[in-house]
Amino acid sequence: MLKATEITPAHLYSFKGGLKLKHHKRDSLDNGLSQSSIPDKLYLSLRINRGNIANPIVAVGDNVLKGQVIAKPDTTNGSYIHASSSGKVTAIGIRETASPNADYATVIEITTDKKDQWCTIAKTHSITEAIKSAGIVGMGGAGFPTHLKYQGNNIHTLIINGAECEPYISCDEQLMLDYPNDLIDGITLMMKAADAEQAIFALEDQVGGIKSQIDKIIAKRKIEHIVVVKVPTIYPAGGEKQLIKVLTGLEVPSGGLPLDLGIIVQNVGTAKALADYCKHGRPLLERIITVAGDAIGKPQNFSALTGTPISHLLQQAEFDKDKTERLVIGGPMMGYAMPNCDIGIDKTSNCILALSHENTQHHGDSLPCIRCGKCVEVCPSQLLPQQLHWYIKGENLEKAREHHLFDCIECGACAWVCPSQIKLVDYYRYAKSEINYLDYKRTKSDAAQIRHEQREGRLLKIKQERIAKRKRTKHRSKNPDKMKQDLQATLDRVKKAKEQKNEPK
Amino acid sequence: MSELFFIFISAVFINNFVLVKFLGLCPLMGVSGKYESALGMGLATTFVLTLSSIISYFIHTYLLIPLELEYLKTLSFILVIAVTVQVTELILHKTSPLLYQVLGIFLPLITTNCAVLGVALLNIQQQNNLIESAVFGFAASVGFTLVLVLFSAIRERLEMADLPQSFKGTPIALITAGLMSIAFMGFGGMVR
Amino acid sequence: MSGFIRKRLIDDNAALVQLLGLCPLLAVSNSVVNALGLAIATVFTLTLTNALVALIKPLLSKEIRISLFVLIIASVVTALEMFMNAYFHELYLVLGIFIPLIVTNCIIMARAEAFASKNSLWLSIKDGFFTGLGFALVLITIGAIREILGNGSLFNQAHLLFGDLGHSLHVKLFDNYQGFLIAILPPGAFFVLAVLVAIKNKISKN
Amino acid sequence: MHPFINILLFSIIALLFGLIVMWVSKRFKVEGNPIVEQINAILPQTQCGQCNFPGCKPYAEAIASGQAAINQCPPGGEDGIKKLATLLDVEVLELNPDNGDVKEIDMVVEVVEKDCIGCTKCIQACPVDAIVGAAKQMHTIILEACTGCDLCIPACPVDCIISIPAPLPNYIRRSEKPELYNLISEAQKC
Amino acid sequence: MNQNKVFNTESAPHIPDSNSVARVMLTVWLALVPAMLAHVFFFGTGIVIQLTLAIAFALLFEAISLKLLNKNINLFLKDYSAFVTGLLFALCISPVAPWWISFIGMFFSIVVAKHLFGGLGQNIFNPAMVGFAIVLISFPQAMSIWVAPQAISLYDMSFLENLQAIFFNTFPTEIDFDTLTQATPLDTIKTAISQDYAMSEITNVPLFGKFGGLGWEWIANFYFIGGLLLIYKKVITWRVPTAVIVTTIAFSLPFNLYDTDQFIGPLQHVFSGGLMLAAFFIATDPTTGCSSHKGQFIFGAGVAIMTVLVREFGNFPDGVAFGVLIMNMAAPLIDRLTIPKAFGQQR
Amino acid sequence: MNRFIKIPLVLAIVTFLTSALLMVSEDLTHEKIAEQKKMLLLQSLKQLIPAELHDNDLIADAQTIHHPELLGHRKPQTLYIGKINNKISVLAIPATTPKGYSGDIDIMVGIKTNGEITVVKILEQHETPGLGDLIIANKSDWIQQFSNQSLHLTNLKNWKVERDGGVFDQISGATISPRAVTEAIKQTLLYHNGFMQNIGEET
Ligand SMILES: Cc1cc2nc3c(=O)[nH]c(=O)nc-3n(C[C@H](O)[C@H](O)[C@H](O)COP(=O)(O)O)c2cc1C
Ligand SMILES: Cc1cc2nc3c(=O)[nH]c(=O)nc-3n(C[C@H](O)[C@H](O)[C@H](O)COP(=O)(O)O)c2cc1C
Ligand SMILES: Cc1cc2nc3c(=O)[nH]c(=O)nc-3n(C[C@H](O)[C@H](O)[C@H](O)COP(=O)(O)O)c2cc1C
Ligand SMILES: Cc1cc2nc3c(=O)[nH]c(=O)nc-3n(C[C@H](O)[C@H](O)[C@H](O)CO)c2cc1C
Ligand code: SF4
Ligand code: SF4
Ligand code: SF4
Ligand code: SF4
Ligand code: FES
Repeated sequence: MLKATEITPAHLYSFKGGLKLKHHKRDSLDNGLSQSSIPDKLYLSLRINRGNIANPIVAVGDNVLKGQVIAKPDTTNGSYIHASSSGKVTAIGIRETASPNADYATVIEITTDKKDQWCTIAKTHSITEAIKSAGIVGMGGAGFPTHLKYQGNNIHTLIINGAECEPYISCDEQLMLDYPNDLIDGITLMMKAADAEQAIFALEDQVGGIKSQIDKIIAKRKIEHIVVVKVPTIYPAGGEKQLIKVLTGLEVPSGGLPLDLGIIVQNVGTAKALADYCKHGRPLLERIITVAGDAIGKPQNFSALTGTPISHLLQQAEFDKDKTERLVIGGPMMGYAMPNCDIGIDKTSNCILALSHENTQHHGDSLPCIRCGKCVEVCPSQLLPQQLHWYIKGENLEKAREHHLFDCIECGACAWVCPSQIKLVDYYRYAKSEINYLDYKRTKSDAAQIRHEQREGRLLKIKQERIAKRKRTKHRSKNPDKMKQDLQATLDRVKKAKEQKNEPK
Repeated sequence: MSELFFIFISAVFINNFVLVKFLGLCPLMGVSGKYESALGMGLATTFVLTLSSIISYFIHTYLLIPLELEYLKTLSFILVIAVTVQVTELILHKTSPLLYQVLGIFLPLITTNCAVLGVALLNIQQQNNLIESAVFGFAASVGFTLVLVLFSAIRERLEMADLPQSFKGTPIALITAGLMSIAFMGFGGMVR
Repeated sequence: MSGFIRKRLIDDNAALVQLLGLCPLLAVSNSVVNALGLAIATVFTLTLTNALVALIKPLLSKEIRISLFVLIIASVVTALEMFMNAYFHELYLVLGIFIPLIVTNCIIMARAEAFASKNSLWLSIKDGFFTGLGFALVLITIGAIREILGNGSLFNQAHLLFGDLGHSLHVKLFDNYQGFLIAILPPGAFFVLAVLVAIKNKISKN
Repeated sequence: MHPFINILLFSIIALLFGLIVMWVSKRFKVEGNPIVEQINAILPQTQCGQCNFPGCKPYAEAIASGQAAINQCPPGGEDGIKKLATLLDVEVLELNPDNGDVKEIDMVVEVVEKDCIGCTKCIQACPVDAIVGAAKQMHTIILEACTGCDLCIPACPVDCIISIPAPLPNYIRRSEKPELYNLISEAQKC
Repeated sequence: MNQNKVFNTESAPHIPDSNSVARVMLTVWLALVPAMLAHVFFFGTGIVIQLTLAIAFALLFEAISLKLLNKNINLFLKDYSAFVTGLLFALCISPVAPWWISFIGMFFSIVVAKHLFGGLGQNIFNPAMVGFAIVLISFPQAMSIWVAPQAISLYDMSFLENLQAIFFNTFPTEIDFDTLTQATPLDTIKTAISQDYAMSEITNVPLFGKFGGLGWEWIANFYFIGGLLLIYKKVITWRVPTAVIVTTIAFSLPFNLYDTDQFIGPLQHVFSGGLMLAAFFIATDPTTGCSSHKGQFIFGAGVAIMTVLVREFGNFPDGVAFGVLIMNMAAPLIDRLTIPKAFGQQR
Repeated sequence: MNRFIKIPLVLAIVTFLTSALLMVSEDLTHEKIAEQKKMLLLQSLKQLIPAELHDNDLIADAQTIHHPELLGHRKPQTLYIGKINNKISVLAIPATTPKGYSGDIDIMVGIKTNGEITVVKILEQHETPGLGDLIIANKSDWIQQFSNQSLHLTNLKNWKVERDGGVFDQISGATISPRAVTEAIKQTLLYHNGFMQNIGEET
C-alpha cells in the first residue's frame, strides 16, 4: 500500500475515458444562496440508499421537535433520521421518494408548525459517534452511512471531493464559497476521526477563486497537511475512483473500496455536516440544493430542510410548469426523473433540474447497437459497454458479470455518446439487480441442498438403525433372555424420554 | 521439413477439412453451441485423429499390404478408430476425471466423425509416409478445431441476436458456415 | 402416410431435423446425378446394416457394441464400394471418397445405435429404408436446386447412372445461362440446405 | 497361403483389440458420473418433486443417464432449462406443462398460528427441515429456509399453512428490464 | 402505477448528445466524396451509375427485408446503413460491370449477410464484402473487366456509352474491346508474374503510376484523406487503419527484399487495389469488427496479412475482401479472448 | 465362458465373418473392376487415338516418359502409342504446364505421324470455374480448334493466342489459361517432332 508521503498532490494523473461537458453552473451561482422557507409538509423517506430502511419510532399524531430522532436503523448499515422541523406527524406510509425510479418507500409526513422549535441534542464523545448520531450519510450522491467509513484503520489520506463534475449542479461550489470555515473544521475533524496523515482537497479547475480563498484560511489558521488541488474538468472526475486515480495514480481494485488503498473520500457537504454537528450541535437536517434547468426562471441554490417537497423549492425559483418536460433529481447524467413534484428531497439530493422539451429531446430514435465503440472510448471504468448491453439484452447475465459489470459506476457517459440512443445504464441497473437477486436465490438453494442432504442423511440413519434393529430382533428371538433384557431397556428409555419432556424448557 | 510445413498449412487453411473438403460437418453443427464444448471436441478429436492415423499407417503397411488384404482397409481403419476412441475414453475417465468431464461426452461422437476416417483413407491415397501421415492427421484436426472454435464463438454471439424466427438455430448456423467457406476460398491456390 | 413413415420422411428427417450425414449431403449434391447415386447407395446400406445389426443383437455388449456396429457397417459399405466400382465405375470415380465414407455417415451409426439394436428385424429394415429415403429425398432436392442454379441444367451426365438412356434425360433449362457458380461451389451447398431447413421449420411451426 | 489364413490372421488382430478394450475397461473402471453433480448444482433444490422424481438429485441422475428430459422442473423455470441445455449442449425445450407452471413470484409458506394444532405432519413433509415445532405445539416456518415447495400444505390436516410472497432482503431491489427499442413487433413470430 | 405522473420519467442521460446512427453513416458518405470524385475523374462516369444502382438495390432489399420481418421500415431506412453498404460495394466493382452484378451482390449483402443475422448491428460478416465476394466468385469474367484509366486510355467512354455497357452489355463498336478494357494493376501483376515477367518490367508500363496503379494511387490518397476525416470526427479510431497499413508494409517487406522481381513492393501493396479503402472504411466497420482495443489491432493485422498472402500466392488478384471476411469470422473469438482489464483490475 | 474371453472372441468372429464376406465380394468383383478401369482408359484414348488408326493393344504398348524441360513433367508419365501393322500411327503424349491461372494444367495431345493433332484433352486443371475452366471440352468448344492443326517451321509464329499475335482464339477475360494450354500444345508438338526423328534414326 502506498504511504501518504508518496503521494505528491502537485502531480496529477489522468483516467481513461470521460467526457468534456458544458457545465451550465454559472446561472445558479450568479443568483447566490437563499434560505428556503419552511414548507407546510415535510416528506422524510426512511430508505436511504442501498436499501437500508430505518424503522419509525414515532406514531401518527405524535408531536415532534426539530432535531428529534424519528427513525432508527435496524442494522449497522443504516443511519438515524431526524425531524427536520417541528410539527406533527400526520402520516406514515408508502410514497414515492427522491430515489432511483422514484421508488416507493416508507415516508413520514410531518405537518410543520413553522415554529422550527429545536429539541435538546445529546452530547457525544467520539467523532465517529457524532457522525452516527448526526445521521450523516454521504452527501456526494450515494448516501452511504458515513460512520462506516471510519471503522477501518490504516487510513493515511482523506480526500475531500469538491470536484462537482455533473453539469448544472453547483451546490458544492456554493457551499465552498459560503462556508469555507465550517468546511475546514469538518475536514480537520474527519482527519482526526480517521487518524489520517493528510487531506487532499480536490476542486475542478473551472471553479473561480475558491482555491485561493481556502488556501488563505488554511494559512491563516496554520493548519498543516491539507492541500488544495485543482483537477481537470472531465466528467466524471468527481467519481471517487476516478478522483483517486487523478490525485494519486492508484486504482481502487476492482470490486474493492478506497479503504483498500488507505483512502477515504468524502464530499464537501459531508464535511460541513460534521462540523455543523460538532460545532453547533445541529444534526444533518438541511442541505444545499441547486434548482436549475431551462424551465426555471431564477436558477439558484437553496439551503433547504430534508423532506422539503420539490414543488416548494420550485415555486421559490420561478418554475414554469408548462414548459417542463422532465423533472430530475440529481444531474443530467446520473439523476432520476421524477413523475411529479410532491416528493420530498433527502440528504443526498443535490440538484433539481427542470428541463424543457427541446433540451431533452433525442435527435434520433433508439436503434440497435451498431457496435461503434464510442461508449468504449468514454467509459471511465474501461469496460466494453456495448458487450455488456449485448449480453444483458440476450439475458446472458453471467457473461455480463464476466465482463466486469459490477465495475460500472453508472456514470452514464456511454449512454450519452451512444449514436443509437440506447439507455445503456438502465440495462446495467437491471442486470446488477437481477444478478444480485439470482445470487441470493443461489445461496438460498445451496442452503436448501445442505439442509436436504442433512435430512436425508438423518432419515437414512434412522432407517438403517431400524433395519439393524429388526435384524437384531430376529436374532434375539432365538434368545429369550436377551429379549427380555432389551424390552426392559426400551421401556426404560421411553420412561426417561417422558420425564425429559415434562421438564420445563 | 518445408514439405511437412506445406502439408500442415494446406490441411489447416487451404484444404480445410470442414469448410473445403466437407468432412466432419455433423460435429460442426452439433457441438458448436458454446465455446468450451467446441474446444473440448476439438482437443479430443485432435488426440484421437493423430493417434489413429499413426496406428492406421502401421496396420496398413505392416499388416494389410503383406497379407494382401488391402480391400479391408476401410474395415480395419474404422475398427482402429472405434477401439482408439473407446480406449481413450476409458482411460481418461479413470486417470483424469477433470479432463474427462470436459471431453467426456464428445469422445463417443468422434467415431462417427467423417474426418477421422477421411484422414486415414486420404493418407493411403496420397501415399504419405509415417511422419507425413501423423502431420497430416494432426493438421487436419487442427483445422477442424480452428473452425469449430471460431464457429462456436460466432454462434454464441448469434444466440443473442434478433434473428428471423424461422432462421434461428440450424439455418443460420448453416448460412454462417457457408459464409465461412466463402472466406476460406480466399486461401485457394496458396499451396500448389 | 403412417406415422412411422411420416416421421422418418418428414417430421424427424435425418438430414433436415437431426442434421446427420451432413458431409455427403453437402459434398455430393452439386448435381442431381451425383446426389441420386449416393442416395441409392445410402438407402441400400442403411437398410442392410439395420437388418444385420438387428440380427446380431444378442452379441452386443457394452464394451464392443460400437466396434461391432462399425464392423458391420464397414463391411457392407466396402462390399457396396466394390460392386459400384465394378458396375458403375465412372459414377464411383465421381463420388470418390464419399463412398467409403458412408461408413461414418452419422445416420447409419445413429440408426444402429438408437433403433436397430433395440428392435425386431422387420422393423429395423423398415426403419433403415425410410430413414434412408428421407435422407435421399433431401439429398436429391439439394442436388436439383444446385444444378439448376449453378448450371441451368438437370440430369447432366445421367449416363453415368442410367447408361445411354441417361443422355436423353439431360435437360438444359436455359440457353446461354451464365451459371451462378456459387451454387455449385461449397458455400452454395450450405445456403441451399439452410433455406430448406428454414422452410421445414416454418412449415412445421404452422 | 490360402487367403482364408490371411483373414484369420486379421481376425486375430481384432481379437487382440477386443482383449485390449476388455483389459482397459476392467483396469480403468469408474463409478459414478461427475455430470450429475453439475446438473444438480443447476437445479433449484426446492425438492418439490414436481419433476416426478423424489427430489432434485434423483432428477439430476435421471437427466445424466438420459432417462428424463431437461424440461421438467418448474421452479427452475426457463432459466434453469437454458442452463441445463448449455451444460449438456442440447437444445432448449419449453417447460413441460405436465410438470406444472412457473410461479410469477417466489413464494414461501406461513403457518396461520391460531389454527395450528401441532400435529407435526408438516415437519415430516418438509424436505429441508424448514419447520420447527414440537408435538402439540404451535409450529413456525423458518422463512429463510423455506423453499416454497408447498409439500407441507397438503400434509396439514387443518389447512393452516398458506402461501405468501417470499420476503427479499432489503439490499435487493429488482428493477425491470428496459424495453427493446420497441421495434420488433409482436408479429415477428412468423 | 403512477396515477399522478406529470412528467416524463425516462432515465438518464437527460440531456442527450446530438449523435445518431444516421449522422455516423452520413459522415462515412461525406468522407468518401473526394475519392468518388477522383474515381469519376480517372475512370469515367460509370461509377456514378454503379453507385446509383447499388444504393437503389440496397435500399430496395432493405425495405423488403424490413417489411417481411415486420420491423419498422421508417425508422430503419433512415439509419442509412444500407446506403453505406451499397456505396462501398459500388466502389469495389468495375465501373462497367453489368447491372445484375449489383442486384445479386446487394441481395446477398442486405438480405443474407445482414437481415438473416438480425439486421442492423447484429451481422457477423461485412455485408458489402459478402456481396462482393459472392459476385467475384460467381462471375469472375464480369468482375475482371475494368476500363483503362482515362489518362492512358485511347478512348473515353461517355455517360451514355457507360449506360449501354452496364445495361445492355454493348460496348462502343468503333474501338477494339481489348483496348477499351484493361485488367486492374493487381490483376496484371498476377498475370504477368505467372508469365515469368519481373516486377520491374511489369510496373514499367503506363498503367502503373508512381507506386500503385495509375489513378488507383490517387484514389487511394483520397481514401486516406477521407479516413483522416473519419478519425477526426471520431467515427472510427486510428487503431484499425494503422494496424492494416503498418502490417501490410511490415509483412510484405521481407518477401520483397527476398526477391524484388517476384514479389510486390510494400508501397505498391498499400496504394493499389482496395487496401486503403479497406483500411479506413471496411475493416473499420464497427459492427463486424472487434470491440476491444487489442482486438482491433489483431483485426487490422489479420486483414493485412491475408491480403498480402492472397495477392502474392492466392487465386485472386486482390485479397482485401477475403481478409476482411476471414477476420469477421474470427472477430467474435478475438473479442472473447481479449476482454480488456477493467479499471482497478490488477495488471 | 468368461466375459473377458467371450467378448473379444465375438469381435474376432464377427471380424472374420465380415472380412470373409469382403473376400468373397472382392473375388467376385476384382476382374470386373480391372476390366472397367481398362475400358475407361481406352474410352478416353478413343478420341486421341481413333480406332481406325490403330490395331495394337494400346495398354501393352504404352511407354513411360519423363521430360521436364519440354513437357513440364513433374513425375514420370505414360505415353500411349497407336500402331498399324506395327508401325507407329498416333502418339498420345501427356504434358503439363505450370502457367495456368491456378497452378498446373495437365493435358494429353494425340498426334498423328504426320504431325497433325487428333484431339487435345485436358486431364486435370484447377482454373477458375466459369472462366479459366472454359478450356475443358464439355464447358466450351475452345479446345476443339486445335484438332487437325500441326506445327511447321513456317507457322511457328502462329502458335500463339490472337492477343499475342497468333492465330488461336483466346477466351475473353481469361487469356492466361488458353495461353498456357496453347503453349503446352506447341511444346508437345515440338517434342513429337523430335520423337519421330529419333525413331526415324533408329529404324
Ligand atoms: C459518476 C460519478 C460522479 C460523481 N460525482 C461526484 C461529484 O461530483 N461530487 C461528489 O462529491 N461526489 C461525486 N460522486 C460520488 C463519489 O464517488 C463518492 O461517493 C463521494 O465523493 C464520497 O463522499 P461521500 O460519502 O461523502 O458522499 C460521484 C460518483 C460517481 C459514480
Ligand atoms: C457494502 C459497502 C461497504 C462499504 N464499506 C466502506 C468502508 O468500510 N469504508 C469506506 O471508506 N467506504 C465504504 N463504502 C463506501 C464506498 O467506498 C463508497 O463511498 C460508497 O459506496 C459511495 O460511493 P459512490 O458515491 O461513488 O457510489 C462501502 C460501500 C459499500 C456498498
Ligand atoms: C477471381 C478471378 C479469377 C480469374 N481466373 C482466371 C482463370 O482461371 N484463367 C484465366 O485465364 N484468367 C483468370 N482471371 C483473369 C485474369 O486475371 C486476367 O484478367 C485475364 O487473364 C487477362 O485476360 P484478358 O487480357 O483477356 O482480359 C481471373 C480473374 C479474376 C478476378
Ligand atoms: C466506419 C464505418 C464503416 C462501415 N463499413 C461498412 C462496410 O465495409 N460494409 C458494409 O456493408 N457496411 C459498412 N458500414 C455500415 C454499417 O455499419 C454496416 O452495414 C453494418 O454492418 C450493418 O449492420 C460502415 C459503417 C461505418 C460507420
Ligand atoms: S455507443 Fe451505442 S451504438 Fe456505439 S457501441 Fe456503444 S452501445 Fe453500441
Ligand atoms: S455507465 Fe458504466 S459502462 Fe457506461 S461509461 Fe459509465 S462506467 Fe462505463
Ligand atoms: S421439480 Fe425441480 S425443484 Fe422440484 S424436485 Fe424436481 S428438480 Fe427439484
Ligand atoms: S415449509 Fe413447506 S413449503 Fe417450505 S420448504 Fe418446507 S415443505 Fe416446502
Ligand atoms: S456425415 Fe456426420 S460428420 Fe460427416
